[in-house]
Amino acid sequence: MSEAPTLRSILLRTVPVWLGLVALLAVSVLLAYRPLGPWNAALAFGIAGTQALLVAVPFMRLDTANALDRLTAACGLFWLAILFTLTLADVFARLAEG
Amino acid sequence: MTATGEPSPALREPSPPLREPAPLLRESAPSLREPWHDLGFAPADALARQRAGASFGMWIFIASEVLFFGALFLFYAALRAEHPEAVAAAARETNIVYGTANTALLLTSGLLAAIAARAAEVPALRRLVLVCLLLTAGLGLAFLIVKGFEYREDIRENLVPGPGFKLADRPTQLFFGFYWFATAVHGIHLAIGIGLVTRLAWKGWRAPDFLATSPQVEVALLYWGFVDMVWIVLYPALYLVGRAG
Amino acid sequence: MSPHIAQSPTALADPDELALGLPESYLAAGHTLGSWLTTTDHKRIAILYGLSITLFFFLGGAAATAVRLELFTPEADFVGSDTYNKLFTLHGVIMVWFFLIPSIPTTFGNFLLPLMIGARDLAFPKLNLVSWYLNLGGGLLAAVAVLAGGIDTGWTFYVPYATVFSDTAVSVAVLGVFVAGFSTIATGVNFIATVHLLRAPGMTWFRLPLFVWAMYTTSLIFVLATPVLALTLLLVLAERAFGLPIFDPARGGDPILFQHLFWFYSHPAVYIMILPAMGVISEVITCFSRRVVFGYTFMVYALVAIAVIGFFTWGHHMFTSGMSPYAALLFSFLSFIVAVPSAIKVFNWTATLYRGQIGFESPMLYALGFLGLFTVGGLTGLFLASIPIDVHVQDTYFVVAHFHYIMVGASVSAYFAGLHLWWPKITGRMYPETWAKFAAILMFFGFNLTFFPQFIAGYLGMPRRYHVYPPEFQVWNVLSSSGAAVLAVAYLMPLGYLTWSVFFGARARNDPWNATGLEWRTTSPPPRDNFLGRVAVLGPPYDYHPAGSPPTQDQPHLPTQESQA
Amino acid sequence: MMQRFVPAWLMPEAASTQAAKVDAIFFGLTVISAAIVLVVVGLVVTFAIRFRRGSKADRGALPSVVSREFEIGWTAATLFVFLFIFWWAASAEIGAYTPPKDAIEIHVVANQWMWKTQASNGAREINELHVPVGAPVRLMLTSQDVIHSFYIPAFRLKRDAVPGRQTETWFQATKTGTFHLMCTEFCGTDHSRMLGRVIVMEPQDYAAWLSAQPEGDDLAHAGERLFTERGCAGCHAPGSTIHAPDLAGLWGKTIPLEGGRTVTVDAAYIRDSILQPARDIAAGYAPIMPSYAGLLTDGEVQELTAYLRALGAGPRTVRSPGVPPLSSRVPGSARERSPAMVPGAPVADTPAPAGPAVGP
Ligand code: HEA
Ligand code: HEA
Ligand code: HEC
Ligand code: CUA
Ligand SMILES: [Cu+2]
Repeated sequence: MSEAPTLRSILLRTVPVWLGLVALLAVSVLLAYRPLGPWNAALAFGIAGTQALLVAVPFMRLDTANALDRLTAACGLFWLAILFTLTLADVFARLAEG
Repeated sequence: MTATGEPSPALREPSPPLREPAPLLRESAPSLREPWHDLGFAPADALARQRAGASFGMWIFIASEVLFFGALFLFYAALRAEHPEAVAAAARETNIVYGTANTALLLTSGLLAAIAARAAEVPALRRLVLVCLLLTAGLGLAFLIVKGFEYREDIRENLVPGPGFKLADRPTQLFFGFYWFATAVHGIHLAIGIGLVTRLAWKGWRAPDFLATSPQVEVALLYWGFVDMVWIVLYPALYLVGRAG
Repeated sequence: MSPHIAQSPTALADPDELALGLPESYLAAGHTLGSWLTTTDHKRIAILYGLSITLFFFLGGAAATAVRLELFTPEADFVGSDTYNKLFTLHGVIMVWFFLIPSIPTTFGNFLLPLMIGARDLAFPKLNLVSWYLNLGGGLLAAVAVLAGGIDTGWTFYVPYATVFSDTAVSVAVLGVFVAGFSTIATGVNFIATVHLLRAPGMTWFRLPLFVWAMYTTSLIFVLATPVLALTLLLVLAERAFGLPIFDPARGGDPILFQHLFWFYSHPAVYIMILPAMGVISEVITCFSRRVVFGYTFMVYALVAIAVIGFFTWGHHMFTSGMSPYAALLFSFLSFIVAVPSAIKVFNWTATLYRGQIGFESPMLYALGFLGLFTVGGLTGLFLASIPIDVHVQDTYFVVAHFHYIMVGASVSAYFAGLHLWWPKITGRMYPETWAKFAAILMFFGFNLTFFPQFIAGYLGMPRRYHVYPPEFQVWNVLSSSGAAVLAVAYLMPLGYLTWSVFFGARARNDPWNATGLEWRTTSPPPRDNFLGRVAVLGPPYDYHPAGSPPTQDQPHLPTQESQA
Repeated sequence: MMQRFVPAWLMPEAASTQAAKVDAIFFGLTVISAAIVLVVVGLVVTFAIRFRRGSKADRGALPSVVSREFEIGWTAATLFVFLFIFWWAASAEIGAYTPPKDAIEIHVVANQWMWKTQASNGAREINELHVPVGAPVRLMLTSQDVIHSFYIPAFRLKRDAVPGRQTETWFQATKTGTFHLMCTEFCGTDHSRMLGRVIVMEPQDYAAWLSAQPEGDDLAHAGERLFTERGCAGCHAPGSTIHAPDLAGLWGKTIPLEGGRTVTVDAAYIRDSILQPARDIAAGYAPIMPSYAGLLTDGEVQELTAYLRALGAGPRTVRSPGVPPLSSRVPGSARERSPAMVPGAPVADTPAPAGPAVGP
């Protein structure tokens, strides 16, 4: 939003991100075939989280967005955390009881 | 304000120069819409505020959608916690080739959408924007087509829950319940996105300064980004489970 | 006018002081049906909502009447089991999603939010209209579900009953609620953006009227809770209509998970139903005791706290469901915490009365009733939050009484308080005050007669959703049913005299209650553009008396005097 | 304590150890709440009258410090009261979670719209439950169709019966007598008629009642029917062409498994054999038995188990089904005995089959 961007500046800020995204995709496919026990899931979703972050921050321009938009995005995640934490607390506790 | 909340003259703001009840500015800036035209700003500022309003509105909606899909992923998390083996066995049946290709398609469309959103601010780059928009929508369409092939294969392989389902273990059907539901809901979102982006391209083609002034560009492309993110998380959930061993 | 107006904390001409030549009112801007159905004016949309909500209220009320009629005796003597089950489901679904949740936000919220912050309209006027159509569409789908044979799942749609066993029109009804849910999300987005971006110059966050704060916090819940319900209902639909295995335990699904998802929405939803009511009550109490609200900042924090902490307590609906005992204790604890800000609000309202100039016009009668009924309803909520007691009274009439005390005793009273307070502003007409007072008092007594006996029946062990019941509970049900008859009369009265007043009522002044607040600084009814000139705000809200001095002797103009004037 | 203050017709009968605790908390909360309501309503009414419009009361301005102090004061006070109530209620609850070790175990299976109970000593009942006074009783609940909830008001006891899961609770009756048993989770058409009674007896009466019970008959009969209906007989019947073990006399035996292990045939083993046949293969047989997971409800597995048990335990012939429809020996006809509290309620001994419905 500051200086009028040029084609070059735009490509410089987006294409590397895309390369990163595709590389992460490749990594996650490769890792999926490696028997790592519980780490498989953790890595797969860890990579997915990173990728989502890469889309949200540079692509959807959260980095240059105003504070309000960023706060809104954070709120979404915070409430999601409430939903997951409290529900899974019960689900896992029930599983542990058998 | 004092503790009692009562107004005290000392704390009142020095009254600003009283503006005359001016005639409404509705005509002055044509692309200003209803409530934004009369905030007492210069037209350029008002326009910026209207734009900010549109993307703020979209971000609120995205936060809402985060919980929508979040609930879906919660269902998945519980499913996986309760039936880990069945989920692994079932997920092995999904077609990772189609899935990975589709992920790559969407990631690329995300790149084009991001380029379009940035370039839209520069009137000189209008052609680039149009091309990027069309490609974005095209890649989205390609995703749906690939998905169609994948669905056809799934149906052939009896991966639709119900009698005659391919796998014996009952909870494997739950995984495929999730698979069909999640991909369908994501597909609907994507189809809406394709519609929005195509519409932008159409409007931008018809009206030369539409892309540079309308807040709709930013809004539609934010939505596109979000639909992208949903798939990014769905991908490991559907395709990468149970591949090892 | 009075010196009080001269101190008004706005830099806006008081229309009473303006010469003639006022712009036409929003009501006069177009008389065709088309001009209403395509309007993007927040005030007109509010009226549209008002009409649909009234319709749904009486539809839900008719179902409640049938329920109470049937429960007069322990036997089944009026309808069969299946019909009874459909009746209370219809009652709950309509009352919750098509009446109470949209009630205050979409009528008064739509009408007043822009006025109160000095804006010309909501941030996204077209979205606002879309939202009304979605609401109506959802309502029609629900109506179709009723015509297609009704729904018998209860408003909670518990699985696997709702997905696998019920053979009624669940899918259509669920779709209706889903669509209506999107309507409230749209409203929420609109309100939040409006409050953030369209406040008039000088209208800082801590100068917002409490009603605006209530709308803002309600919208947070709209936006963050409703999507979870939407998804859950889609899952139900997928399982029921498309046969996908989702929650069905016979196929390994987890019905308790459904309850988590449902209550993640539906507990915050009960705060959707009470926060707007609290906003209305705050406005009414300050206005009719002529005092600045006690502890304004604490009132704001309390609203925010209820909205946020309200998201942490949903599990208290599942204490007996076989949820893990540790989770149950956690949810019980959090339920107590969320009650603290409610207490703050009750005490602050009470303190606002202290040293006021209290008048007893009908909005104030409703507000005083609200205080008592909300306290009783809320305190019984604490009984329910205590696990051992809940194990006994869960799904008995004790719970039914608890939520009617809050939803009917408190929220519906607040709706009527707001209706009477802002009626002159909305329609430009005064209503007959004597009738209104009588209806308010009748409602209070009818209400207590209907629902207090249910606490006792519930503790004695009468389960809810029971078509026939052991005869020892009959005495309480007879009391309750008679109360419902009184209540029906009391609710029908405003329908009559308010309709009458639209045509025959005296013309209302611009500020008949001599209240503060921007909405009174314009004509009654307001012009299309809301204000005559541009708004600037110079001081905090509720400027009923200069600091350090007692409340002015300035009293609301009695409507009865007005009609002579 | 409560009896002294509250008239009997306002209190539900209290007949379990938990009931007394719940009533105490309820009474305490009522007193606290009444006090709060009195304070709030009292203040509102006093202020409303004293400061009514035009009254002569003093209306000097409030000192500006008051507000904050008040706010903090009553926030803290409320929080304190709430924490106290939570602690009180929670401590009563925590104590009630784990049943004593020596509790009588009773399985409860709910379906639309009846309760089936079976004690570990074999006594089976429909819509009724006999228990001795003063002994802890542990309930294990499940459901065959939708969620139901097992509610005995006099015991202040309620627990949902959830299909596909087992939930637990326990009680200890303190009074003999007959008490309501009701379903409190909405479960369809006859939800309000899904009633029964709990009969608390002196221990010696209970023992007498128990010894008069036939053992597990009904269950075995149902299991016998299922055995042919579900095709078990196709493989396991003595004349079958398929090579599968004869199950008669199997119960309680120790049999060899493929891979050299041995196992004693009990309920758990039979359950596993039916639901996960691939796990333990009987020596000398091919693993061709299909899994019945998801095809048989928990109740049906129980019935099959009972049948196999009957095949093994007693004489090889099982009495033909249908002779004593109810295992209960309470005097009177079925109509008098069953959910007799509700006038006109049908006796839900043979409920209409409630199959999965295909809805619009
Ligand atoms: C507007 C609606 C609304 C509101 C605001 C509330 C508010 C509360 N509710 Fe209620 N509730 C419902 C609507 C509502 N509820 C509905 C519809 C159901 C049933 C759903 C169904 O099953 O169909 C239900 C059911 C329900 C249950 C589950 C019952 C069951 O099914 O077993 C519980 C359990 O904890 C509960 C608790 C509470 C609590 C703790 C509050 C608190 O927020 C209350 C806080 C308020 C106060 C406490 C009063 C004011 C305070 C004071 C005056 C302070 C002084 C007090 C002290 C110092 C002690 N509610
Ligand atoms: C906003 C919410 C709201 C409102 C306002 C009400 C209002 C009322 N409710 Fe409702 N109620 C619920 C929400 C609400 N209820 C919910 C969520 C449930 C749970 C449902 C479930 O279990 O799933 C419930 C359940 C419920 C039950 C329990 C049913 C059962 O469990 O078996 C009862 C029983 O007495 C009852 C009674 C009443 C009464 C007498 C009113 C009165 O206040 C209504 C007064 C209004 C009128 C009386 C209308 C007057 C108009 C007429 C009479 C015109 C009639 C016209 C024709 C016949 C053409 N309600
Ligand atoms: C397709 C033929 C087939 C059907 C149908 C079948 N079984 Fe079996 N069953 C077998 C075979 C073969 C074995 C032995 C191998 C094994 O243990 O899995 C067996 C083993 C068992 C065992 C363990 C016995 C032992 O000696 O270890 C039990 C118990 C049993 N079946 C019960 C049932 C019941 C109950 C049903 C119906 C609900 C049923 N079976 C249906 C073929 C079948
Ligand atoms: Cu079984 Cu209700
Ligand atoms: Cu709740």
